[in-house]
Amino acid sequence: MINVLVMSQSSPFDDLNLRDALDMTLIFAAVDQNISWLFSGPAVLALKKHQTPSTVGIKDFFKNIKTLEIYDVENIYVCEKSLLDYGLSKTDLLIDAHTMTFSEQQTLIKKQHHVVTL
Amino acid sequence: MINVLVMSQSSPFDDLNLRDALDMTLIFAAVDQNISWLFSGPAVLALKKHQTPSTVGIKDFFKNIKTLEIYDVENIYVCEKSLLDYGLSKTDLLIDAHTMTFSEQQTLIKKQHHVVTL
Amino acid sequence: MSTLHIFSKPLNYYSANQLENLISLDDRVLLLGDACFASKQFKQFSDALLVLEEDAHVRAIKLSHNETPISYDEFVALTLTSTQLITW
Amino acid sequence: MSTLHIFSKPLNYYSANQLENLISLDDRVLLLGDACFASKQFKQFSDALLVLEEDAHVRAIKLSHNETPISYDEFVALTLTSTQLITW
Amino acid sequence: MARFVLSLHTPPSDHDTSQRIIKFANACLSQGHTIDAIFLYQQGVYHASTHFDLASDELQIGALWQKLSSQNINLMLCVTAAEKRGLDTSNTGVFSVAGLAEFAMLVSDADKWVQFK
Amino acid sequence: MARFVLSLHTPPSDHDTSQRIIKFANACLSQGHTIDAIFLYQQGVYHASTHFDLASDELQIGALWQKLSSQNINLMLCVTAAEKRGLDTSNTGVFSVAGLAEFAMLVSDADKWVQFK
Repeated sequence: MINVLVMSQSSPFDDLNLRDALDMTLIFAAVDQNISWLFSGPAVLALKKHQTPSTVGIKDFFKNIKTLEIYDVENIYVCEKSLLDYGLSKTDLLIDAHTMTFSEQQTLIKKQHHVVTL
Repeated sequence: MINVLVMSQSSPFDDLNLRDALDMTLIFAAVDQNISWLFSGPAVLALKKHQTPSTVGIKDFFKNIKTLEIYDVENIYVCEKSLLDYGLSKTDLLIDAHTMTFSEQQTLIKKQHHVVTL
Repeated sequence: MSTLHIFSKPLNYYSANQLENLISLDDRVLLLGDACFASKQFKQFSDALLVLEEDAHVRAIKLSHNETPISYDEFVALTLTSTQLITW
Repeated sequence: MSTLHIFSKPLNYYSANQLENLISLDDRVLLLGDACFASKQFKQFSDALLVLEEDAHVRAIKLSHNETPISYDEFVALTLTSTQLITW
Repeated sequence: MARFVLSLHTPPSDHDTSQRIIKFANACLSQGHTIDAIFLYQQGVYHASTHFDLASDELQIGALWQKLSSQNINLMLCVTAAEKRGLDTSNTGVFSVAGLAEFAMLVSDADKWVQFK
Repeated sequence: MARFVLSLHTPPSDHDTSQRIIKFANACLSQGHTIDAIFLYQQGVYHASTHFDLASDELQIGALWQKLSSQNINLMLCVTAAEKRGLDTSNTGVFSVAGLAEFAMLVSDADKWVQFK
């Protein structure tokens, strides 16, 4: 079992970046690797509650993010500073993600076999 | 005759952005409009002399930038501050471009019918 | 005679552009898409930001008092009452 | 046990990433492509920058004394002697 | 009534920009303005592909372009941008292949050129 | 000797990244390493188009991929990424259509995964 970290830094509707990261996270869980997903910068906005993209015809991928726990993806991390930058608190988030300081993020990176930015 | 401004802010080999801007500039000159091209940020590096992309198989579009004068494109402007940021002086540039302060750039923008960022 | 500056992403996407030096005091700033998340970041350019209402709504964003919601019809009208448009 | 951080554009392209807080002191920084133009901007992350020599050469960039030119063979070797790779 | 030209610079995987240019175009038309062209440029040229395979909960961008084209809007794509990007220019659906010169002339006659990216 | 997986995230109009991944791959091979896959993901899938029309002074990326494939490298593209982006997945040249699971398994067995973007 290897450790793989997906890092997201894009804003939620920047191309399909967040959805590509979601797919990558789910697939590594499916092939039984120890996957983690770290949200930082504007990517933290992808965890914001109550968004309704389907009202403008865009797929509601927030629904899929909510199901991560069902698929045993437990290592979801959010940059503490980025939440602050966008005025979000943990209760504004879709899922129960772990907040991380920068030094915790550095430690997380150092544990990985592979790190992918999407 | 209308005034059209092409604004470039990409680094030289960021996709085909600089080449798209070059094409757009040339075509507005060809249809007899008053075209201007403003380089700022890392785009100023596209005017740096002695680059040789063809040695790695990439088209040498610097050659084409040099021919702008032949096609009567005279309004080539460079952000003074950006040159400074990248340690370039006017003698490092391929062509005889006019440097502009920010307030001159604002004045340039206000004269345009259309402004396009590429 | 005002220029309309249009953004669709948070401010960090535009950091190369030295925007603070290119946006005049009497210009207008319109936020679309993911830029709506980041209205605070754009306040430095204009006291009265314009925000595409539908895009803000989809993102569960409540507008504050100095942010003006704009419909698509108003967006079209805005382009016509601006002397220049710049989509950054 | 050092992470290799790989960049191919000037620093402003990565402004969202809070890089200064994610790059450790003992990490290595490799500049490719248009990042080679901007080595000064990356000095804050590492005293000894690695620069892909061919990409710098194409761009008419002369390396300064604390920038190490790297061949493609050395680039491959670097990925193997780094514990993690991050292409930003 | 004003004359508009719109250009689209983002690929079809940018669903957000795609739905926005369509809505802007419809708002123009409903106010009685003219759209002289919608022009696909840069990565925007991939919108003219005829090979999308999308789930039903995805933005149905092909159907949206179809609907716009039935309102007699000139949907164009830049041929040189397309050829460099591997788009099949012999099969571009509701979009017609055009040169940059044609586009520049339309812009020169238009009141407003709005970029979407 | 090490086992590599490379992924390409930029479109074929990014000539600079394109030539770089090819050179990196060749350097891997010449040192005796194995490349288990080069995987096209995100905008990278457009590299598998068979409709490029390039002038002779442009990067001949198709020929470069062809040459790599003759060295027995597994050139793959992500099918879901491709379908969403309008790539014709029935005609992908030297690239074979694959799922993300296949890729993830290759990564899991590889020593190094290098992203190119």
